[in-house]
Amino acid sequence: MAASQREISISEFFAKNRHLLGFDNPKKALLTTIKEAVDNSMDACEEAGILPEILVEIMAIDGQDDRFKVAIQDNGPGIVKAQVPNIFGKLLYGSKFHSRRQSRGQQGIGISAAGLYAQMTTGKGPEIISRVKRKKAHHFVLQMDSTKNKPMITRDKELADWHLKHGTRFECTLEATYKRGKGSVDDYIKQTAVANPHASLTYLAPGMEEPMVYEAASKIVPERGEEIKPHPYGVELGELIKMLRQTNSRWLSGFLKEDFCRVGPKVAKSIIAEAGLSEKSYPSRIAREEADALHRAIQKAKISSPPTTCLSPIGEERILEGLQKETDADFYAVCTRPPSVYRGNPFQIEVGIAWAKPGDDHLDVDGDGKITKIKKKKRGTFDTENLLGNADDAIRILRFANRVPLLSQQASCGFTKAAISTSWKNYGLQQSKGSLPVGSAVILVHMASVWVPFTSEAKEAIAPYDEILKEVRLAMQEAGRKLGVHIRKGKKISSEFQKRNYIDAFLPHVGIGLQEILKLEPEVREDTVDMLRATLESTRKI
Amino acid sequence: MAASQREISISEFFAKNRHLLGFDNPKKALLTTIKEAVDNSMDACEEAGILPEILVEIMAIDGQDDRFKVAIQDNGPGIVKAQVPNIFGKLLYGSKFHSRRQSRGQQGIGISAAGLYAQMTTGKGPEIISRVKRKKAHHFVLQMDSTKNKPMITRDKELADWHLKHGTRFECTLEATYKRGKGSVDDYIKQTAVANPHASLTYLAPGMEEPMVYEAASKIVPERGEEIKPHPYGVELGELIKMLRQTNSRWLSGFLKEDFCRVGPKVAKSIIAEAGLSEKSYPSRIAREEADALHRAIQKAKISSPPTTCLSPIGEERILEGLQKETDADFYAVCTRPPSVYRGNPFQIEVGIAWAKPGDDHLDVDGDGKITKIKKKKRGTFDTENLLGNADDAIRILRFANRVPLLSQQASCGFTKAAISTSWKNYGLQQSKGSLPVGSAVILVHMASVWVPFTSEAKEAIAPYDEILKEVRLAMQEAGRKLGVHIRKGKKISSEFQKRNYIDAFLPHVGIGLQEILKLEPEVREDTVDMLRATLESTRKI
Amino acid sequence: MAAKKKKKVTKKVTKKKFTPEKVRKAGPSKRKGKNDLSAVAIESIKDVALDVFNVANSGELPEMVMPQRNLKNVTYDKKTGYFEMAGNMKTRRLDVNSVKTFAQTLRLMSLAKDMVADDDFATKREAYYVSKNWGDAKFGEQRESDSVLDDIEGMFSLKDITREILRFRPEEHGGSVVGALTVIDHDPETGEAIRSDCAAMGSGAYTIPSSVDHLGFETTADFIIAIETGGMFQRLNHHRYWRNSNCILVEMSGVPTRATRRFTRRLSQDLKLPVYVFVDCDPYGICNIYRTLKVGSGAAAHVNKDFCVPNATFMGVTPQDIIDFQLEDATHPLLPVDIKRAKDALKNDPFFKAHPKWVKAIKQMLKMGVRAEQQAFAKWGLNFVIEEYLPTKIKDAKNFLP
Amino acid sequence: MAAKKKKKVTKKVTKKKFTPEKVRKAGPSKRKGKNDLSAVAIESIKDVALDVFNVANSGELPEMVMPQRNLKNVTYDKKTGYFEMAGNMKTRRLDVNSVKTFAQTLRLMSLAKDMVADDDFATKREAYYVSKNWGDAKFGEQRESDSVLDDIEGMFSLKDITREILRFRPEEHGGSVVGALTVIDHDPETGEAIRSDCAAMGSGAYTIPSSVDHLGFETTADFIIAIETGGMFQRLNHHRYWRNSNCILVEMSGVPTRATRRFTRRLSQDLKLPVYVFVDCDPYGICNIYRTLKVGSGAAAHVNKDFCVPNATFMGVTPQDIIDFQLEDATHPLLPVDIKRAKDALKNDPFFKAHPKWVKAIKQMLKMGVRAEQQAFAKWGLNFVIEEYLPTKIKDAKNFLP
Repeated sequence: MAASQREISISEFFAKNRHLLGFDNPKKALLTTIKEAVDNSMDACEEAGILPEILVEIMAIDGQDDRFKVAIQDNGPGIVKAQVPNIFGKLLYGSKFHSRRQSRGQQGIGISAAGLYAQMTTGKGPEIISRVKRKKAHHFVLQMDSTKNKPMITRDKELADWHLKHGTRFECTLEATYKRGKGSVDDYIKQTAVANPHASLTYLAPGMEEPMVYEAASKIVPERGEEIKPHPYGVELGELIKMLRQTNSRWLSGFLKEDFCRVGPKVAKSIIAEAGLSEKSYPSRIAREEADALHRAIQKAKISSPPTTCLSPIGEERILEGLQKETDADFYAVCTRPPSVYRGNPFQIEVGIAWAKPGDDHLDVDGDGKITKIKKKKRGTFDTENLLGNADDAIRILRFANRVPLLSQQASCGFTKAAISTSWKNYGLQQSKGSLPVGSAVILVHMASVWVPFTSEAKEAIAPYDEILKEVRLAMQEAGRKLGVHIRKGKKISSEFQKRNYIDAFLPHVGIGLQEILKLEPEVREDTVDMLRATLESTRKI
Repeated sequence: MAASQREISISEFFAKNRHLLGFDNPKKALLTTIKEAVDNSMDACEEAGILPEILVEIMAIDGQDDRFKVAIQDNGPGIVKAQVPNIFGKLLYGSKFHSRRQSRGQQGIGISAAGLYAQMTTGKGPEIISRVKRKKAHHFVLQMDSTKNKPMITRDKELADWHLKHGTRFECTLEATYKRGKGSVDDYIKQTAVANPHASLTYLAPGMEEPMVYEAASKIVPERGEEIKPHPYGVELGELIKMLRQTNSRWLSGFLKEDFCRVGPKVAKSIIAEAGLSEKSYPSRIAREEADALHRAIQKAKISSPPTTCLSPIGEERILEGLQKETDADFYAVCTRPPSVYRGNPFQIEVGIAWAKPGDDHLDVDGDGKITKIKKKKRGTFDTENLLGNADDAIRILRFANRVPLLSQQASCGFTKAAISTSWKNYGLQQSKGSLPVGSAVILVHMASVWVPFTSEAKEAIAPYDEILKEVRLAMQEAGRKLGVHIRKGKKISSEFQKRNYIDAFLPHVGIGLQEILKLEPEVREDTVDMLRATLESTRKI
Repeated sequence: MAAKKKKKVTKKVTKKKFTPEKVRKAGPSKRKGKNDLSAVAIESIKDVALDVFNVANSGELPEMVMPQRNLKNVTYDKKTGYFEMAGNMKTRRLDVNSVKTFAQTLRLMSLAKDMVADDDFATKREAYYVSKNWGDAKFGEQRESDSVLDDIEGMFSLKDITREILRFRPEEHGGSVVGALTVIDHDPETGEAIRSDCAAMGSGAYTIPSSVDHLGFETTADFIIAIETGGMFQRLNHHRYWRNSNCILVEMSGVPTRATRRFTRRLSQDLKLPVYVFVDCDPYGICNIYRTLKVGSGAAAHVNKDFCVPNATFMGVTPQDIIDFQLEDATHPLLPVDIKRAKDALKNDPFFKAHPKWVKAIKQMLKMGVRAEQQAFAKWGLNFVIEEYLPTKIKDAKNFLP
Repeated sequence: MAAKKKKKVTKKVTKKKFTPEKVRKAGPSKRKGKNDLSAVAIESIKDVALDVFNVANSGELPEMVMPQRNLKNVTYDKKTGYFEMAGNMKTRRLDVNSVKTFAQTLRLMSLAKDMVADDDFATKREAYYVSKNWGDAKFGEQRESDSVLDDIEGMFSLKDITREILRFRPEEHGGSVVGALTVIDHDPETGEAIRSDCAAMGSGAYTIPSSVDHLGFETTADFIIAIETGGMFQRLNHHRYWRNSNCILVEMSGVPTRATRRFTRRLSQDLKLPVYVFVDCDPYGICNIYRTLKVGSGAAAHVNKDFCVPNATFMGVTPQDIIDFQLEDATHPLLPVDIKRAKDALKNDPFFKAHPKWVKAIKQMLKMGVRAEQQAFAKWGLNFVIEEYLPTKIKDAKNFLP
């Protein structure tokens, strides 16, 4: 029996459990592949301070309707030749896992898993062309050895010329299904454009006559969040022991100050005192029981929140731009919350709301308080074209984590739970208990964090940590209040318009009644009615 | 940038994503730890042909209400000294991942993850005592190096004496919450007893005055499923290419016959012909395009189902024993389906139903067709004690995969989906559209398979593959039909009982009416009523 | 004496010429006398019970036979003029499902026998309460006892015994009557004749009793108007419309009760007066009120023969009236229940199906999609109906809808 | 002549001794004559309109003032004997919310003025239809016009002008009357007197007209019984209960209409007869029917003075009767709506709160948790109510519930 025990490669594991990575079925596999590649492209561009220009292509393959070729190309900095095979051909390989820094990718699994899936289903490994500035482009074709979790290079060729000065192109052929509608690649591209108004996206899919182009609305590359040290509150005992063993600090107080953020001399002193230890202890000699005491002391200490420099929220202005660019609403409200912390990880929540008045008309008030009715322009109906639903549908929630849209598992997502537990009735929307509010509107929720707690490796939903739910609710409430003011004002105008019509309709009948009873002359009646109208309107101002 | 790219250890990955492994919160962590250990113990006993006797202990720790010590001990074959550290201290290490054989554990992650979680939260690594027959027991204390995914042995001591001749004891101290009720450890132990009537379980938890003992109801160790070769239908193109490269067969036809199950010379020949290849091709020289053709040819070929010798269903008799032992129902129906296949993996579905008549009474029909009312014995109320719910509650589903109870994620589980999409109304149960049926009953579903497709690494729910859903539905229908016959018969008896009462109540009034109108003597009236009663009852036989 | 008084009053105020020959008279109904029928009723009840008794004692299961009561069990022939029973029977055999109803039927038959013998009566509600002393066999709701009463009525209708003879009365309010009519009743205790002059009710009216076959009539009127609503009846009475146009007004208050139908039938038949029906222009007014008055109903198929007024004609309000009298903006849209009722009539009602004019009129209403009430004429002035509508219509009475 | 006839009939059949002195007479109501009131009504309507006109032309917003109509705006004093208006007013000021109602009020006032001038009338339904010619100002539903009519009535009640004077009539059926009573009406056209002998209605009954102040009465009766249901009324009438116990029977058919209340009040006051009320033992019978008959209602606070019968007393059915006459198994459980009604009465109704005996009786009913109908006595035989219940109760009339 002992003889059969052996080590299992991570790629074997994920090949067998590919639903864990979002490759449950051919439709989702297509989306996941494109998503992972676009995420990487965006991250690469932003890290290099380049405004992303990204091309996404889905190509049908003649005679094979269950296979597609996809290509994702960016104008990023490119990847040095030696790293290409590992980045694209080895699972759990990447730059982002160990860094406490906000980025789209974080595990180093996604793009290699896409290549692995492609190879598993069609036998063909991924192709990569990448070019670093002032160097030649290289063209790789990889084949992955899943037993060893290692890439094999089947082609490695320098290209004499490539049309981009720098950038990367990833291509693979996979078993896939291409469909439009909610949760589709179309939807993903559209939502990505909303949350990334600084990016230009060009998208071509089967059935399109020409590519769909999402122009950038902003020319500012989002600031890159700084890398931070761990915050003491987020470190568990086991991790603390590991850090004690690996630290370069000689003394316990130095360890606390140097290896964590937000720990100054005073805080370090109080923690060590609380733990009953000495400041001059050697970290590597702290026993387990002592570490335990230290860990408990940390929880009791008052330590300020982690620095927010590591976070790069989209920002209220950019969210507004994104929503305005991609929706045709009557009102927009946004809110970026101050950063907060869960399990020692700083995060920041942003919410945007786009709301359209129900009905086809719009009432306009001029300077004199005169109200006129204006016909609204017609909206499109294709639902990836038009993010706003009908006035009697549940409101759509666009969920983003580090600017990446989350397209599935809406019901189990913390964002959805927060939206359901917010009292939208207070803000003028209809809502039944336990449901999303109803209206022709869309709610954008974005979480920026150095570590986003997804509920599964497929990165589809946010785990409902209390701290996160609370922040999402607060943001929704803040944006909701602005919306509420607007809706109430709209209702007031519309009711005033109706009331003035009312007066015009019924005042003449007051005149007729008086005329009949008092046998008035028609002119007397008219005068009386005019007098009354003047008196009445003088009492009503908006 | 390239410099920061580096490899990520699997244990680092899972430490950061521990919710993927079922350690989302302290309550679940406790359950997952015990579950993984019990699963391993059961597997070990059965592999060695031993009737499992398993002890599970949860111990409170004085003064620390957020930590518990747990111990799981079995009478299995024990583990040879050299393997202990890797099995318990290294993630993705095990005997079961690569074998196509039915077992509880499959990934080689669970028990090491439990140790890792314990160490992360309390700093203490796991302790293991194991003894192989005719050898001394060894006592290990491990500490895990998550950066390298390697165990460090902090204690390794031979024990002079141990009270078991062979067996293994696993102990760890972890941050945990102990609660009773649905989804608790209590529930898990109870359900494990239902699905494993051959195992003796002794369970002691805080607050219990003495251990709860589930005696074995059967003395037969379940037959161990044989290991099988892959079935051609379940092999994807990528895997096929890998197999072609690694095979020992010299010829393509040999490769097909030797490396797969269910491929004889005729089938191999037809596949190769369909692919347009030669039987004498060297497997390692098959090009990607040729492999693709071969893969397509396999899908078109008619190949019989994989052998079922690899599967070890519980069996209808044992399911009945288990249900009868642990529920107090009025009717039981079981069904073990013939084996089936999904993605080349053979699997087998079993369903058991325990049903209790609503109400406190029971009607009994004797040989003469006489019906009498019998008071039923009272049921317990504590819901881990009593698996049957109230007559107006949704029916509980007990889900098992390779005899292991699945306690969470019921809603997203394929078993639940299959139960919801079965028309229970046909079988006499109430059911609203899109819901589970209603009744004082429990439905047991067991899937035996060489590879169970869980929706997440925490092994909580079965992925809803069409083939699996279909088999579950068929099994439910078969058991449901038996239940339906019983319920309908019960309803008939109860309606007949009511009808006879009816006759007794109203026939005298027919007599009174006749007496009043016709001025009958009382005796004449009585005679007429008696005559009528006799005539009426003679027309009614059950 | 009262007749004299009436004559005097009428003479004095009528603007028409009046000749004594114009007085029409009718005695009590020609149907078998109440006493004869009472004896028949008691015998019939005994017969049914005896049959049950004999069958029971022969070791068989006894049965009761009664006509089916629904629109499918009636036929309509313009010549006969009412819904005739087609003869489909239902048989209630004593078994476990019927034993309760069977017992209740016998016990209510026993009650009927006693009431007939004592010349007493019970309302349907009282019959329900009488059962409260029956122990298990008591009725839980009046709906149940009403249904058994309907069965009993059906069963005995085969022997020409009506519910009235069996002494069960509905709770319902009888219709009201005013106009050139004297009703001759008798005091139930003394037997003395009582003359009620329906032209001398002031602002009140004569209320039709629940049983009318014993009444006699005298009239000088030319026709009868049967009116749906109390409001319209009040208006015509207040303005003494019956005097000026020499007619009798009958208020139906919705679907006319059996007594109102029988009363109107007797006026129409025994006094040979035409009956004009004036109801709302909606499917309820046409398909329920008018149809039931004229030809009876499916549910009462067994008694239609005497309880309907075959020579009634439909004065209005017709769909065409809505157009002719410009009532469009005083209409209401047809509700789904109205539309269903009208479509049912076109599809299933033998009466309407037999009259192409009705089919046309109902289709017209469906097409217009609206209904109009009698009161809608008030739009043109409160007394437009008296001054314009009724005179215009009655001038053309031969063209009323059949 | 009719009076002579009546006397003769009565004389012949009554079993009691009869002395001519016992005949009580009453002429038309002592309230101001109809013609006087009509003139007042027209002036009042003009006054309200003129006030609106003047205020409007002075650049202010005109108002109308009317009493609040609800139970909170009434007071009850045993001595006065009815719900008096407490004097809370509501002011309807012309603004955007009230402009439609304001216009409709004026237009309906104009209609009333015309009807008073022409001595015509309109049912509430007709008033609703009249509005169909008003364009935008027309009523969408009768509920709306009824509400405006109620406001107009309230407004003019301050000047002692009732709805009847304003010539608006409800659609409702008037109550029925039989017994030792002659009603003296007059022909609206000729003015000639019409005598209706309520002992000579055969199996029918005299219907109370919608306006009763012009009626005169003659009676030999000793008391009046006001009865809730038509079924019970029919039974007592059929058995000539009124003759044998020398009384007048009034059928209320549920909550009595204003005309029935006024009619009974006039009998009670002008002829000095006690009134015994016989209704179902349930919160509706007690808290709605009886309370409204005796002291009026909150909604009609402005007219209660004349439209109630303060000296009425409650004969039954009382909760104690259920026990005394063993009706327990002929009861039905109180429904939630019954319980709410009874509790409301105990909490909010000034009448019941003023009478400890009533508080006790209602609490007893709530505790028993059941209600009983008048018909429940049928359990003991159809005529138990005549032979046992009524004689037993009336013997002890001084102890009736107040």
